[in-house]
Amino acid sequence: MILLTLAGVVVLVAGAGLALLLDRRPKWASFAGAGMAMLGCAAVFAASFRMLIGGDAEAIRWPWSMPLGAFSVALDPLSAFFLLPIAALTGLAALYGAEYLQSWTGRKSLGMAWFWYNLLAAAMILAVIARNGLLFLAAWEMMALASFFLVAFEDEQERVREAAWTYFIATHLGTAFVVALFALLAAQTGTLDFDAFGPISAPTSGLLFILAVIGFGAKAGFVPLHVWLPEAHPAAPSHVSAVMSGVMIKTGIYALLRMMTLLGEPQPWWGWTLIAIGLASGVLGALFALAQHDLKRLLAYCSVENIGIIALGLGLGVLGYTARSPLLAILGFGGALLHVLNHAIFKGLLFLAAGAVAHGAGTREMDRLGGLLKRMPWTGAAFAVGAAAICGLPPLNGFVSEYLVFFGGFLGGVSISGHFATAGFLAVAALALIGGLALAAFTKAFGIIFLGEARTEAAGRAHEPGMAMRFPICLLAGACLLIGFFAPVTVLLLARPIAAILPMGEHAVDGYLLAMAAQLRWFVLLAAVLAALLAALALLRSGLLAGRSVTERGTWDCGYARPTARMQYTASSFAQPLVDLFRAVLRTRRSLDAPQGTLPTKSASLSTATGDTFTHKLFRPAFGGVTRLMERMRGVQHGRVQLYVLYVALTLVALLVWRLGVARP
Amino acid sequence: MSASWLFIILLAIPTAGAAACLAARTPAAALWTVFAGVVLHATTALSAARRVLALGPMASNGEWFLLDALSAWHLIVMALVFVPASFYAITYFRDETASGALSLRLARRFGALWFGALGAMTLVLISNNLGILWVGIEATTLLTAFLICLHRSPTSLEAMWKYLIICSVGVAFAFMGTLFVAASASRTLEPGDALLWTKLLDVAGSLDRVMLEVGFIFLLVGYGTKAGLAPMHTWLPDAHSQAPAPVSALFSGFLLNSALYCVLRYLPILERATDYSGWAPRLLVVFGLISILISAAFIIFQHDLKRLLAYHSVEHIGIITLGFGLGGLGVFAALFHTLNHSLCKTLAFFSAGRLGQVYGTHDMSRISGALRAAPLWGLGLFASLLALIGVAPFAIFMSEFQIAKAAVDDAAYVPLALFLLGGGVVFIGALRHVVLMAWGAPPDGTRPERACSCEWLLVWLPLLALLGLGLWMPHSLYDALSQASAIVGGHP
Amino acid sequence: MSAWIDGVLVTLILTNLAVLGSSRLNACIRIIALQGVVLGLLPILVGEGAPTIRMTLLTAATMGLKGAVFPWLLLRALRVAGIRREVEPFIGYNWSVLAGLLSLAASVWLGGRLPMPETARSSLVGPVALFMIFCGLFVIVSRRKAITQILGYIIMENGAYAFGVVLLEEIPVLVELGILMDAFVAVFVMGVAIYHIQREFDHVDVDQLDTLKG
Amino acid sequence: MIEPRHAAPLLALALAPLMTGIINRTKAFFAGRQGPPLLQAYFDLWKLLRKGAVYSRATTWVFRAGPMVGVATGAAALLIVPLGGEPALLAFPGDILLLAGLLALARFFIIAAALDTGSAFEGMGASREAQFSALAEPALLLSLAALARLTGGLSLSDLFRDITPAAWVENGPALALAAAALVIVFLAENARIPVDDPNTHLELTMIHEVMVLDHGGPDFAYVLYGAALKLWVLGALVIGVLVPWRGPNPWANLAAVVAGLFVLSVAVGVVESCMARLRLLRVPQLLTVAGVFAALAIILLRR
Repeated sequence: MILLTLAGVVVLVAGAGLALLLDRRPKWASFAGAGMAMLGCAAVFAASFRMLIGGDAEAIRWPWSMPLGAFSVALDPLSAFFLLPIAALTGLAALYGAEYLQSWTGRKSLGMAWFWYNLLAAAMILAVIARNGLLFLAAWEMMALASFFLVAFEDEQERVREAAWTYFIATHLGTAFVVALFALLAAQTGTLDFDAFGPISAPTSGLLFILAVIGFGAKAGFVPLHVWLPEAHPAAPSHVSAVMSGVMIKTGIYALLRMMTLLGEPQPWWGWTLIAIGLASGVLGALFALAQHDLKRLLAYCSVENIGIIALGLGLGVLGYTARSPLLAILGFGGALLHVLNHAIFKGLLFLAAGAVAHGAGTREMDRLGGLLKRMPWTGAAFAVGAAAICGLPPLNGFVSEYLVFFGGFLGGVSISGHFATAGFLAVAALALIGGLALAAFTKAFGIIFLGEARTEAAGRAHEPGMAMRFPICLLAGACLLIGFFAPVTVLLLARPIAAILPMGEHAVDGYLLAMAAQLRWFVLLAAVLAALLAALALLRSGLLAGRSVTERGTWDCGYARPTARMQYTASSFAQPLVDLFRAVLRTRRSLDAPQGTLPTKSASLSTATGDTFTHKLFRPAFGGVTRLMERMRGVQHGRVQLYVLYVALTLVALLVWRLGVARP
Repeated sequence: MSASWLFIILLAIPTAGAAACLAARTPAAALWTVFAGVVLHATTALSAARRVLALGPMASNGEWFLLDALSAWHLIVMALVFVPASFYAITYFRDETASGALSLRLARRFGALWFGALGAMTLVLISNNLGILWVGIEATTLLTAFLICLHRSPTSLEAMWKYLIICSVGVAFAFMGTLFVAASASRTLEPGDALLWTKLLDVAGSLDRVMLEVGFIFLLVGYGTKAGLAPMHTWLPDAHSQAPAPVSALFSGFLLNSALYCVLRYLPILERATDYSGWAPRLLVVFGLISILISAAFIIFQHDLKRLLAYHSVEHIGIITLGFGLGGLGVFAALFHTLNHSLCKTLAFFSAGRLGQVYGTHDMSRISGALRAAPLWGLGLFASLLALIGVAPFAIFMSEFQIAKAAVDDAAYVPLALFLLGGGVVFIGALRHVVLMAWGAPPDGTRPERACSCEWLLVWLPLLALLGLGLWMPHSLYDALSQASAIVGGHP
Repeated sequence: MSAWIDGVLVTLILTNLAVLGSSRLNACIRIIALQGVVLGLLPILVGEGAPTIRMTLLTAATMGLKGAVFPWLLLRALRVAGIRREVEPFIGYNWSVLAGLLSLAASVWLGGRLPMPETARSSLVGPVALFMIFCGLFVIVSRRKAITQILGYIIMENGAYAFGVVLLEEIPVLVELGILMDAFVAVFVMGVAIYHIQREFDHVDVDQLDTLKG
Repeated sequence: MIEPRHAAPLLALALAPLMTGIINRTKAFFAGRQGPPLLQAYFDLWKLLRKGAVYSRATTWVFRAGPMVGVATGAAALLIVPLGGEPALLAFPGDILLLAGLLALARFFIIAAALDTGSAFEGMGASREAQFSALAEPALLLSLAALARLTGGLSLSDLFRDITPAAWVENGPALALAAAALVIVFLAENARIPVDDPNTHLELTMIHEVMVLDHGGPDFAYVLYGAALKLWVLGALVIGVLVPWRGPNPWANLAAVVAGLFVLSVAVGVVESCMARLRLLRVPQLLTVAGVFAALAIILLRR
């Protein structure tokens, strides 16, 4: 299986090269790039799926002529579980991208775009299967570099350049921590091979854990390291946003999990750290998502929220492990893992749909859209499914994974004592609040964009994209339903990855998961009941209405004579009550141009914008402080040669005095 | 070929070349002579280096000259800088020779001085006598000073004067340091041998420690001035920004390294004399970190492209020094980094020079859309700057990682943190500059660039080399680096 | 002989103080020429017994270069470039002399902590060499004109040279000549540079060469 | 044999609209009016089911789906909510979360249906509904979590089985706090005073009623019936805590709960008669108070 995975990587790299070579012929470049991407991803998907349902873990180790380096890769259930969404979503997004990028033919180098896309895919896969620190770092940085160039696809826009810059800085600073992490690990164990990392004693392992949380958290989008997400994801082409938001940030989660398996005995405070991060990321992510007007920004913040849910799951898992409660550990880790998969599916779906909207209607500004469901029925319906799934509504897939974490919290709160219970209740409260806020955010996104009437002419002329774009969207929507309805089967897939994380036998994990599957069977039953009820009600309704007058009119609107589309509730007005309630955190800026006089002649306007509080209140001031300090330092280079010589002289004298005067042996 | 003859040939080629340049009839002929001479010299140097790496060090009669793995490694780097830079000079000056801005007199002067620099640096690398070593470094200062103001302008004269004064003062310190080291051996060595590196190394254990350490302070400050270590680096941005691009590339690519090489020669003596107490390496760590941090501050606020690159040189010399100071894997990594940095920085200066010609300025606020205005050189600048700030999979990332690893091995956590901090600040600052320069739309009225096919090689060869070295280290390279770092480490 | 060497070293100190206190460039150049001649005596004084050919050669070269060629070059540069004769210091003459005395004290303190080898002909040489280096640096830092910076450089060079000659019995003559040659070329190159600067800017006030910064 | 847990859902389907009738009669009594008959809700439903429909041109299938999802989720919730100590028809660990999920699902579609009309009024109602339910959800789950902590039950049926008079004696304050939180959630989720005023349709201050302005005919019947089911379901939770009657005869227990629900309806009517609706800006505070009550209950139970 590992060979098949590597073959996939080779195909991807070859696709990258081919796309670059064919750059002069955009059609061929697209064809080769997207085709090879799909082919490579299909191979990886097959390999990882085979692995998950019962293949043996395989490893390859080839020498790599680089000090400390070895080309050591392995496919174990944990890697396979992360490869599954990576391969699936990247392949589907490639198909989508083939059509999506067509409109740039001639204006942009499509060969370049596909080159980086395939490299990104290859790097993600390599990062997940790497078992050597240096190889991992190389893949990790390659991933950052490739996505950096993909984000900057439309580099003629200043906003995009800013976003690419911010993104690359964030990810590279994260890498600095990862470098420190691996350097420390290597110093502890004398090698960079993952297999050789022994258990590490307590204070050091804590330091390593912190480094891993910061380094990988920057990629995953933990608050407050998430600031690049809402910039970079909207800037990238939609299929790239889907891949970045759906799976690339998950490599951060993967790496964190992998490190945790290598660091030895976890401490309770690790779990608390993750829970705190999960709380902050989940709630703030949802709140910021709610306040956005740009659909892709909303989705980007929502990724922060979902990463928060994953972190909550991981935290509960760690606490469960330290509390010697296997069920809690399995629920936590299992929920987090399943949410990784689910989030990849629905976030991929939503970003692709957002791309279709931007493609069809020419804008992502929610307040300039509306009524798209009538013009884009497929995309709209799929978006509705994705929105419901991401809010964690039954019977869709989002509910299943959130349920596992939720139930873990409940279980921890009810049946374990001490601070574990507090963590459980915190998780329950947080998940409930996150769910409510996400619901508000996504009813807003779906309602304002797809329902009601078109707010602009462009939105009125929107159209469905072609098959290549529609197919992946619909397939992902299907996956949301499928996983939801087959939840009892899906959770069993988690057994092997969880067994790779927890020091428990596969059978023991299987036993617990079978119990969970039994619970989930009730949900399926209820979902079936729900479906049957809906069908019955629909039949009843159509039976009642048959033969009676069913007419269509304008919206009643409480008797207003001439309602216009612009009188509809807007995205900002929909979110206003919650945004106002949380204004202390959100710091939404309003600019009001109020009407003047009794009979206003000039048109008035009100606009709101919610930037990122962490960008504005934490990173800008911090960087600003450093900047000012450095600016002061610049005075050193003032142009006077005498003083330059003085520096040299003073350095010498200082050293001489130190050596002869102070440090005399 | 006996060793003595080899050394004579290595020194004779530049001398003859300089004479030939002075006799050239046209500017183009002078430039081509330079290229031919440099290629000849490089071939000789590389074959010599190969022999040394395979068979062990060679010394001349009387041991005034010595070629061991460390100098062989630097010879290789030197060849890899000089050959492309000489070729680049031809393309760079093409317009100027056509328009007559580069007169025959100037071209001859350029050629002769270029050869002079080559000869002086060769002298530095092959001398076993620390006095000759010093003479070589002083000679590079004096010979390259007029390369800076090849085109005379107020600013280039200013830069040249600063370079001359500051480096002369520095090199005078180095002279003093050399004398101290020789004096430390007055009890153990014959007076005539007191300046021979091999002899000093042999008896290092019995040298006078205080004299030696004071000498090292003088040497470090002195050669460090020439190498561009902060706070003695002040001449560097001025000189780099005012010199013509090939000269800047040469300065950044090897002049600094040749000065640092001199410090390296003393490192094993110091280590042996002080029982490997790490006294001298610690000083290197301090200077390396100061260089990294100070350059970071200047990179963030830079507005001149070539000054930006100059500060990058300060940063990277700092990183290399840090690596040497950390010892162990750090030495290996630092030597590797020397090669990577030289490859990368010459490319960066090549691109900056040609972009300067395209845009008519080095002011970064007026350079935008380089990838559109001059695809080849825009790519060169973009890629080389990305590599310089440590983006994987370029080789610089690997050597920097190894240095970080060396820091942890050494339990030098504060230096590691400062190194990563400085690297982070540089990354932020430089990335901003390069993003603004490379992307976007070029300003109106930009002259489109004509890149000839041979220029492709100038950009792609170093890039592919950096990429290749980042992913795969050939065994011969590993071997060479190991041999060279064993010499610096000083363990018998 | 040691007393003679000490005498020479004291002369060196005095000449330095004189440079610090003098207000005319010509005077400074002449004092430094004197310093060069005195320096030239050192190799002969250091050598034991009859002067060898090597000693004579070095003495002649040193005296010739430092006592005659350098001053001639500098005075010519002064004349050709039409440089004004005032030294124009940032720090006044009296203060300069005071600073010189302070640095003398510092050099004695630092030099006293250096373990001089037995071969050294005079224990004074360490402090004097350091003092000359500090003095040279002080002249470079505290004076406005480019030409005074050359003077400062020569003083530093002289200090190092004195140190070498007194401390080390025997450096291969080729190396010493190379070193002398370098010093000569350095002064020559700087002289040429001053000439160009004067032509380009109409002054040699390095204080005003501050376009390049940041 | 028919057990109470089989009969309970059917009972709920039949009796749910009666609660509205009781509330309205109570309010009429307090206002000194005769008021509509107790069965008025049934009459309304019957009338609406026989009517045709008028749809806005702006609407899509979402608009039509909203009311159906409302009824379907309500009916499905009846299957898992126990009446008093008697277990529900379906009882399994984690059904608490499913109940919250079902409520959220209904909310999603009702909000979407409201937005589908493109009317500013319905948009406003939807916006408020989203806000208040986001705040009510943590309160609901936390209070249920408090009860779970108290009883150790992981399913609703286990949980309510163990809320007995003995439990009240032992943990009275905690139970009272949880019950108070549940009551607030009950009032908020069912659009009753002091959160919302179900009597007016056209005021700018409305939430629920304004969301269904454009529904008519069978769709509106569904809306009303769905609301009634929700009232029943959430009421059953409140009564489950407040009426800890766990006698030996299951039918008697069931009767006690149904009676309790009717008393609850009376109480709601009383509250609506004596209180004014809160200012909208106060509502979040009320819901936060509910959350705080639930959290306090948990803290009391932690010990």
